[in-house]
Amino acid sequence: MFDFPFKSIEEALYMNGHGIYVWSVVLVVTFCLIYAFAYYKIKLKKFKKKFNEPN
Amino acid sequence: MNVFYLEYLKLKKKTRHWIGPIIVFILIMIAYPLTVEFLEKDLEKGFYSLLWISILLSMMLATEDIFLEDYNDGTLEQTIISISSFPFLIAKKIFIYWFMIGIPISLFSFLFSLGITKNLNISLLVFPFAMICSYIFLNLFVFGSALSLNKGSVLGAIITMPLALPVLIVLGKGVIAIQFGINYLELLLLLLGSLSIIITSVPFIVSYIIKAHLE
Amino acid sequence: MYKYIFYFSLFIYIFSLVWGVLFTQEDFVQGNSFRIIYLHVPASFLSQSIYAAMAISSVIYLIWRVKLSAYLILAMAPIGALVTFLALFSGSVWGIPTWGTWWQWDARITSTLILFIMYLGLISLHNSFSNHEKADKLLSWLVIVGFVNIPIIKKSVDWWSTLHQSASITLTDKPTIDPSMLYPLIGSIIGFFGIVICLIIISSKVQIFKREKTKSWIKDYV
Amino acid sequence: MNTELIKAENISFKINENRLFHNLTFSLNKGEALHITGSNGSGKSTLIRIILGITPQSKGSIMIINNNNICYLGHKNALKGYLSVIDNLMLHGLNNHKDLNYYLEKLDLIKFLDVVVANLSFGQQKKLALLRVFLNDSDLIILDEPFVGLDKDAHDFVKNFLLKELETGKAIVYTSHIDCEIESKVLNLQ
Repeated sequence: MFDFPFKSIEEALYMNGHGIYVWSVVLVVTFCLIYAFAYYKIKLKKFKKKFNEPN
Repeated sequence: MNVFYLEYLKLKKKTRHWIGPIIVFILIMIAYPLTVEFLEKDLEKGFYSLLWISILLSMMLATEDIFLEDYNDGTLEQTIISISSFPFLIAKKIFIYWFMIGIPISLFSFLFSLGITKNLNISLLVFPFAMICSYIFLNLFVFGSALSLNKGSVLGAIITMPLALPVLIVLGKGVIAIQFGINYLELLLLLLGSLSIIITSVPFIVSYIIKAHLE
Repeated sequence: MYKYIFYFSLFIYIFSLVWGVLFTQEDFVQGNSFRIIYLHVPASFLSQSIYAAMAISSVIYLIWRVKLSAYLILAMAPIGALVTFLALFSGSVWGIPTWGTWWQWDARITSTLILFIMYLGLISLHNSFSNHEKADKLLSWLVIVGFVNIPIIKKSVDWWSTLHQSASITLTDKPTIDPSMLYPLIGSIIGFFGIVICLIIISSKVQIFKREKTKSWIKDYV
Repeated sequence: MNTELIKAENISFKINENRLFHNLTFSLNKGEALHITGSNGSGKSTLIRIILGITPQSKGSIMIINNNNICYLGHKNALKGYLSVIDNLMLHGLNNHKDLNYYLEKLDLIKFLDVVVANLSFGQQKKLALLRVFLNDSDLIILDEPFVGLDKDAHDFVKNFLLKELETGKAIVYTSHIDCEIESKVLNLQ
């Protein structure tokens, strides 16, 4: 079930020419998810700061 | 006072909002043959899709600030407190817009269709389709412009465009049906049915939305 | 609780992605590009589920006036837009090697695009009303209208022929793909689902802070 | 016969968790004028809109006798800039009123009948909007900042007109920063 079909890392990156599609999607998805988490985390932090500051 | 007459007067004086959409429609129609090389066959192919989309666009232009002006100068508040049936007023207003903008555009689409396809039969059948779809689009965009009353018309267009898409698809089907002479009546009736639902529901929805905006 | 969900789903997602992308056999027909499935299917699956969840919470808001469900709608809309964008993007990238085109006007793709536009519209709509409660109400109605409109668009575009393959996994039929490809797919769906739920939890927290900042209990909450 | 036109009990208003006013109680009888004062943003206009029924109050009850018979002039004057004066009067159904010429002459507007409203000065537009108040026959007159932008003569004219209306048993609600000595009740929103 876990068989590595590629001979080397380079081949895994290249994937017979399809690598660019696969890896670009992987990159974009990761970037978007990280961005979303960071965005909301920062916003949340700002709110919490605002509540703690004046008192 | 006769609301029809007043709305007519207002629209007539606002030349930009009355003639503007019609002129844009005509300009698109004139520009179309220039973009294709003058081959009769190619002209016919894309003509109707362009026709429906330009009707859509000019209706969007027409309703851009159907309520904005009344909202800005305070007329909406006055009408809400003085008039007993606000939805009815909105329905009348939409009808006036259709009468002043939608019908001329339908007539022009008949003329352009005749000019490009040289087929009187098809063009005569396209005319009722144009009349109905312009009224539907008008209602939908009135809904959109009411939603985005203080935010500009783009927001309203974003929200109402998805609602207009099924109508566009039916229109596309309709033209094919006319060209092959099959069951176009069904599609016309389908459009008429949805129009009747839209005509009766949109004024109430819009009046609710406007009241929410004024609060 | 949130932390457990987050780390658990993150682990599952990364594990099944690595498994799917690197440790499965090449697809017979599509070659290596099929590996996008592990990113595309969870996103497109969730893009519709989030809208359905929004519709459910709008119904709850309209019937029982639960404030929290209104906040949930607002919290879910941007995330739904993001997920839909991911589905569209991965789908069109996948389309280049397999169909030879990055865009095709068929029922699923078109309705997903409309879904994306509707998410954008819903996000921007809420700001245009000064009274937030009225805006919540209108927004919920619009979500429901959109929920009805999506199947209509899908059906009407379906009248044309379609390129898109039918769903690989359905609840009723036996799966049509090989188990070695199926398990990482299920894993990635579960993992992505958990991650999106975590995102929704944070963004609804932000919404609650935004809307309830004057309440006294929120200070204790901080 | 009941002379009470407005009866408000414990009205509160709050929008998006911002409280504007709390537990206001007042009533208005025929022949009385209610002056609503308060600093900017204290909710004067909102209170007027609650009385008009455009904005619902958050709490409390407000009762208005004869809801449809109100003459209202807000700070937006409901005039169409691209129409002439006479067309604007027609929009409000006033072009055939029997007292129209008298008031037009008093307010120096008679010369401008065919002028497009956008070309009038701010004060003239205000006067034109006030014409609607002068020519009305409703029992309750509600004015939001009626004296802004008026010259001395027009100010006195409006004041005298309102006093005369009060004598005939009408009731007036208005907001204003300046004192104009017609009020019989003052409601101060902090």
